[in-house]
Amino acid sequence: MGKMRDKLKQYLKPGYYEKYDYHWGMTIDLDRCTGCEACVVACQAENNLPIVGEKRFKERREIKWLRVERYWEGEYPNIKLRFIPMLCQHCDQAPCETPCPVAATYHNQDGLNTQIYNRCIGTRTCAVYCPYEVRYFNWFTYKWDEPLEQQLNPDVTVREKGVMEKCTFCIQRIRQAKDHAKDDGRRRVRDGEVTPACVQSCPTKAMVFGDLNDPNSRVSKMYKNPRGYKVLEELNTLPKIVYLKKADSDV
Amino acid sequence: MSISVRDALGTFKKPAVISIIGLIGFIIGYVIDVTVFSDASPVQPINFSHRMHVSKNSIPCLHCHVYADKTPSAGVPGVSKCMGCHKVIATEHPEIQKLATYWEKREPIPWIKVHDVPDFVYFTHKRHVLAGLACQECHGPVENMDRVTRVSSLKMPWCVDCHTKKQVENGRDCWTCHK
Amino acid sequence: MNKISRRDFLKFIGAGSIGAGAGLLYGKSTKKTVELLLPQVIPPEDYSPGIATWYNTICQQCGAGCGISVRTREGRAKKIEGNSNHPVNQGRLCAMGQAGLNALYNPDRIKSPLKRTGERGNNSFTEISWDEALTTLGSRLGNLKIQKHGDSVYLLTGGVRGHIDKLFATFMEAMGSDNYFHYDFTHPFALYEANRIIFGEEIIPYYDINNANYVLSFGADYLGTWISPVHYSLAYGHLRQGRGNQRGKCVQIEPRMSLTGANADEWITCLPGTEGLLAMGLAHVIMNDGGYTGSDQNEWMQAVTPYSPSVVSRQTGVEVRDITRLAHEFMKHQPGLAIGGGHTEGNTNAVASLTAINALNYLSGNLGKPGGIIFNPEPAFPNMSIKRQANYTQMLELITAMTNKGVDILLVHNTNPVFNLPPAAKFIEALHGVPLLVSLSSFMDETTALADLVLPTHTYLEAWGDDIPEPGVGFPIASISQPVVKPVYNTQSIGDIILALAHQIGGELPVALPWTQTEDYLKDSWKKIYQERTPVDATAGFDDFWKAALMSGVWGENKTRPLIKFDRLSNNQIQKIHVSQPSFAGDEKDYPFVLLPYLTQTFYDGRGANLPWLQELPDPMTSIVYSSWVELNPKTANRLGISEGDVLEVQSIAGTIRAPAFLYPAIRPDVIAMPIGQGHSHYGRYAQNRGVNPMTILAPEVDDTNGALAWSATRVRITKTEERIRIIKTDGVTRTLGRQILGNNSVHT
Amino acid sequence: MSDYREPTYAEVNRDILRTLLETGSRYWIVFGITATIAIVCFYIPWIYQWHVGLGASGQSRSDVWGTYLSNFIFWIGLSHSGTLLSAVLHITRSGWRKAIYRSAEAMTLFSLMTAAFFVLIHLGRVWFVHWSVPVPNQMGLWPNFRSPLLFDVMAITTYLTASSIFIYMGSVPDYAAVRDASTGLRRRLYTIFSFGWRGTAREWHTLGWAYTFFAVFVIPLAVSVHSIVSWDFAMSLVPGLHHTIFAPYFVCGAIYSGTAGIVTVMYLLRRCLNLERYIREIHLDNLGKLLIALSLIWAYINILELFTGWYSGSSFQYEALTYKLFGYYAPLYWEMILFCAFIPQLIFWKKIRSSWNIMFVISILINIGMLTERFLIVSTSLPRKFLPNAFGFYFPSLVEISITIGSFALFATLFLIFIKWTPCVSIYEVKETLKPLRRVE
Repeated sequence: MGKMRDKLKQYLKPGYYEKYDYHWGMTIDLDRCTGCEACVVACQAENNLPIVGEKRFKERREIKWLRVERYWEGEYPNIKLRFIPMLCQHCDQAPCETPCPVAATYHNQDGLNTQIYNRCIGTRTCAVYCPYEVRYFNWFTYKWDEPLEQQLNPDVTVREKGVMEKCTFCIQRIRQAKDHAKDDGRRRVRDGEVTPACVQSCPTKAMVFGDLNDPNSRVSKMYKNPRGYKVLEELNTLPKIVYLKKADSDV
Repeated sequence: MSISVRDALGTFKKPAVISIIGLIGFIIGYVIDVTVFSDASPVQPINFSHRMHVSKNSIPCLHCHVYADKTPSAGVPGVSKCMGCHKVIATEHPEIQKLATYWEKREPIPWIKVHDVPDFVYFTHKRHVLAGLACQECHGPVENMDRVTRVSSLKMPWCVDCHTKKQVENGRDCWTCHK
Repeated sequence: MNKISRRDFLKFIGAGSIGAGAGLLYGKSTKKTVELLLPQVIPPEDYSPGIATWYNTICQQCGAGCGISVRTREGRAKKIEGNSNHPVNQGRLCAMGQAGLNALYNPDRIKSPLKRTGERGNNSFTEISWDEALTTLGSRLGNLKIQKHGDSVYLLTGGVRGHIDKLFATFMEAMGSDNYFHYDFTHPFALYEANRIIFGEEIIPYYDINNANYVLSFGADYLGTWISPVHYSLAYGHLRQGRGNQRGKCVQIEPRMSLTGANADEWITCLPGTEGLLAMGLAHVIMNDGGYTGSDQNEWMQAVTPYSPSVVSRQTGVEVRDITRLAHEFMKHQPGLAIGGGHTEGNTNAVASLTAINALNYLSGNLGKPGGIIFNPEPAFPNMSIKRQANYTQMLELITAMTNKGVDILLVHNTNPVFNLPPAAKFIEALHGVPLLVSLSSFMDETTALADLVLPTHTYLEAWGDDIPEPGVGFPIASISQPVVKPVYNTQSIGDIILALAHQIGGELPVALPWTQTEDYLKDSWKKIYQERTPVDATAGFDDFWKAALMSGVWGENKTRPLIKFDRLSNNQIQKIHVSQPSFAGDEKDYPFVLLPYLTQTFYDGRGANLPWLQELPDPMTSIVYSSWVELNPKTANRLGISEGDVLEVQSIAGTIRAPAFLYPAIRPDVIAMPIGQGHSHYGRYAQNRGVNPMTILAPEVDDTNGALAWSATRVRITKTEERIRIIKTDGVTRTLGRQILGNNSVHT
Repeated sequence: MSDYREPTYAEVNRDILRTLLETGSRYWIVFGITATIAIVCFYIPWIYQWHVGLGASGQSRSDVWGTYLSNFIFWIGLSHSGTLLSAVLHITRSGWRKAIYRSAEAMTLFSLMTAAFFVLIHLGRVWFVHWSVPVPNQMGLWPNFRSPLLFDVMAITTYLTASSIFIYMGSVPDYAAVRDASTGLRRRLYTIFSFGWRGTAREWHTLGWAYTFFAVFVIPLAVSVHSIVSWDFAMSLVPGLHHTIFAPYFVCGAIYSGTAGIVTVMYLLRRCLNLERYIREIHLDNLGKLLIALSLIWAYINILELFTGWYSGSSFQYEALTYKLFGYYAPLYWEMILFCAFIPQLIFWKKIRSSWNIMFVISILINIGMLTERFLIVSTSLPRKFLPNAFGFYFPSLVEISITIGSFALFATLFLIFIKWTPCVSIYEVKETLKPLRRVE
């Protein structure tokens, strides 16, 4: 019985909170974000997102791991348009992880919500369960018109039809940084050494990425910003992306 | 007429035997294919002998596969590297003359890949070499091979087995090897 | 069944062998296909398999001149990122810049030199060799040169800058022709002219949004398309959250909300073309409330007298209350900036408007200080490109010359006048008078499709070049563009083509251009910078200097901004400041709406339309992809019984186009807007036959002062047609429905 | 036709075995049609979809589940009729079940098979479906035991196995009867099927005991299967699906549609196979009463769903309901309410309850309503979840519609094969209901 109880405890409090090295997180400052969508292209370039074509857009089958949502507020002439970049929140209590029958999506030791493409059998349950709707399904096997395939990132798989895919926080870059750290004989990756493609490209520096286990990392400090909030926090999915809400002008 | 089940089953004896023989044939056929017609040891464009180079002439692996401890890929030596020695050594040998032809035409040698992992696998030689793994642990006794033969399955269970045995840090996390 | 009969035995054998055969086949089918390991014949030094190499170069997707780092693996470009050494974009990059890979690896690039075979415009070409192409062109040019008809050679390029521009100029000079122009639709002619009027020089100063407390923008979409969006975005981010508790305020005044308008704290609409009047109204308030106490107070008082808030309010449609408030806020929150662009630049009174807006900066004393307007020091090498920019009126002169058979050879490089000039200019018709049209382009755009000879050029990622960003960043810098990959197709760099032509033609040309490779030419040119601009005690030789410049991608002397003070304006200048009402083509009764064509940050002026990533990038304001649309206010739409997707006929005095309606909540009810960029008839599979080009219905209105095209000065009427299509967009519902998505302070409606 | 006399034992054998042994051209025509539709409308579109990818369906980014899943639930629901009804009525010793339970159980089996097909059709990479089966391997890879979908796989396979055994076991004496009435190859086959059944007292005793055991075993299984299926939805956070009521709702709906399905099948069997003497008014009457009860429960749960949605005050839940009631698919919703809640109330009238034709129509309407219900679950909730910007819309594609139609043909084909394989009315149990041996005058 004691053993069972230990197992249960272990299950209720998974290790990635303190046991392992990293707990990757991100903040997005909506006061800086202009909705220019540079991040969207950066993501597409880095992660081999397919060029799906007009027809697929019409069918709403586009694949954009990171999309910018827009919301109008008010009516003309007192009208505002607000942008919010929406990407996988890497929830610590991810609703998408429980229902996958083959465990193709799970939390890894870095606190990332990961998707193993070649384990996926395409039940699409994760996409149904995801409240942020950031999981994208490969309805077809997409082709790149020659020679566009030459720009494909060799560090990222090209997904085939029937597979779910989503933001990985550019895990290939994390891997690269860890590799460099090991080469230098360091145990840990330095703050700022890993930047996902979207964060790297952001023209207003609205996004900050880093390790939440490190109290001195930039992202940990941004996490404490009083403007911070999490989208759909009431669902208790514990998303790891903190948005900093748009500030009021003090003029 | 009898209502004996055994009698009734007797009617279907022959079809059953035929199916079983067919099944056995299938298995034999498959086994023959993977053993006799195995792709583990393809015939290369040049009859290069690792035994000759490594065992007889004591050239270390990293001398030719220069990238193995630096990059994910071990790297095949460029034709220039081969010619570095073979401008003077064994130039009369027919295989070396093949090499010389490639060099004169400035063409790469179309070596056939023996060890290949699928595109969705991230494998880095660097980390394995730097972790102190001998080349032979995965590639087998290449130094004794005239023609390189794959000795490991390079399938996932084989990888996971070793990672488990050696207690590799995060060695069983999917994203350690998949991309 | 104790005995096996012969028949049965055969059956068993048969079953066994069929099974074995199937097993063999199955085994075969599970095997991987043979993969080859192809070694390098001679491995290059900077190459290691599986490791990325980064090359710093310059982005040339628009004129901002950002520095980029291109990640290459095994000799292929994989990703473009901003070069963090480069002061313009500091490591960041916009969507268009990142999509440069699509240009490099575009499947519809011109793959080898082409010669026209059929009628012009039939799109029938045959491939020819480079030798043939260069000989053909070289001999034609040479003949003209011998006949002393060199001045009948015209060269039209896009906004080429740096030493490639100089190369063109030297070439044309040696040819004996001074007909070397740039045509870039997005070039801010009016801004340069207005700045010349106020500052006395045709420049764009450094707008220090970084340190400003108040940014009053009259239509300038500085976060999207205006001049240097990445740099201004960086500054915007800093202005918002980079300075502790001090958060700058942004106000945007424009008839249609742009991306900048969406991000501004306040978005105010005025009647199209009246931004300058509004600026004068603000100036009036500032003067009357004693906000300006300079020595030329009286002259200013005089200049602003006719623009009392009540008058301006009537002219612009902005309430008096707002005018006074804006003026007070602007004066109170210094340093502040008043900038103008976008549609303000597309009206008949554009130069006057922008002058008036500039005057606000003058009145608030923001010239030459941080957070205001900082003047750029002398650049490392002179930028002659601005002088060569041909505006609409100058283009008309060129077209007249073409019609009158004054042009024997027209060389076109990186510009697409067929697409970017209104049909009223009759460019295509004028081409009949040109015996030889040569296109030096990477893509089969509309102009190239009409060419007689096509010499495909490298994209900027394959070619050598250099650049001085314009506008500067407040201190002198220059950057080098280097090839990051081997040429994908049988193309040549524009520099090499020009140099080859020079040698082909002979005469004094090889003397003026003795180089055979652009790289050598560039190196020699940069030696000058090295000699003149680097400190004398520099121990490193030129080669090290060159290498260092290539490595970092940018060369700069120092990183502090010298503050150049600005003298007062002359009374004469002040008196000239006067903004008149804009005029529009078309009668208001027949054509009730003003058409605002606008640049998008995805296609810019249409040059990005062939890049699939940009076609697939949802428009930031509407989320529409792959098409054109007409934006109109929901109220207007309601009145006319139009709903989203209804195909509208947009008619001006110059023509008619059809595009689906999109209800855009942030646009004045009396204007409609259309994005520029789609509607290509050529330009590759991604751009072709998609949407419409609003340029085709623009009336040839020009600016009163400088004769540039007034591209926002056309009135139109819209008629609903029977047709209806579904607009392709990614947005579902664009209201929060009371959900707490944007944080708790979001306004619920 | 009009002979409603109570049959004799010999007549029972004759009448029922006739349906098995004599095959007219009408059967072949019907079989040919259904089989053709099944191939053309079901398998060919599926192969096409397999080839191009799931994009062949109408599902999209905002609505990743579509008719494949709703049809799956529908067919699983239909399967609840049989086994459950047969088992419950068996252990409650309701004698009237005996003429209908065999076909009801067959319905269970074949709708389960059809449902299983829909699971496969639904998958993006069906060629890897075996990964959802817990097989130990060296990679240390197991299926995810927390997944309701894995529960599904297990529940359905268990249920399929149990109900196959259940139906087979009950048929053994009848197989013996077929064996005794036939010759040649068929006789040999049925000798094997009937396991050499001889009809000794010990055999009857064992059969009776085992049958009751399985009946008890199958009831909780059936309840759990549809509860588990409902968790596929209820365990998500999606407003409109995240209900605790979902499990009983699904079970009740399942039995409801299953019972209606039995009425339909019964009607057809009676008409086409001339079984008027065996399938009688009492069956119709009892099933009618059952339908009323179920429709009331079903309606109650629906009201409850509306009430909790309204009472929750949660914006998400409330809006999901509003969309369901008044959105694009509102006509379908009201159609469902009409067919499943109001029309069945007509059965209260004895006259309607005893009219074969009217009951046939009502039973079909109920199943149309239930098909709609399942469709609405996916098509109104999933496209409108939490972020309005990601709201979408779902409409099935031609492939999906075709496969839906084809699935009915597939079911019919399987059923037609079954008729020729197993006596569709239990011979020995019907005999039990007759008066003890009497002489034919």
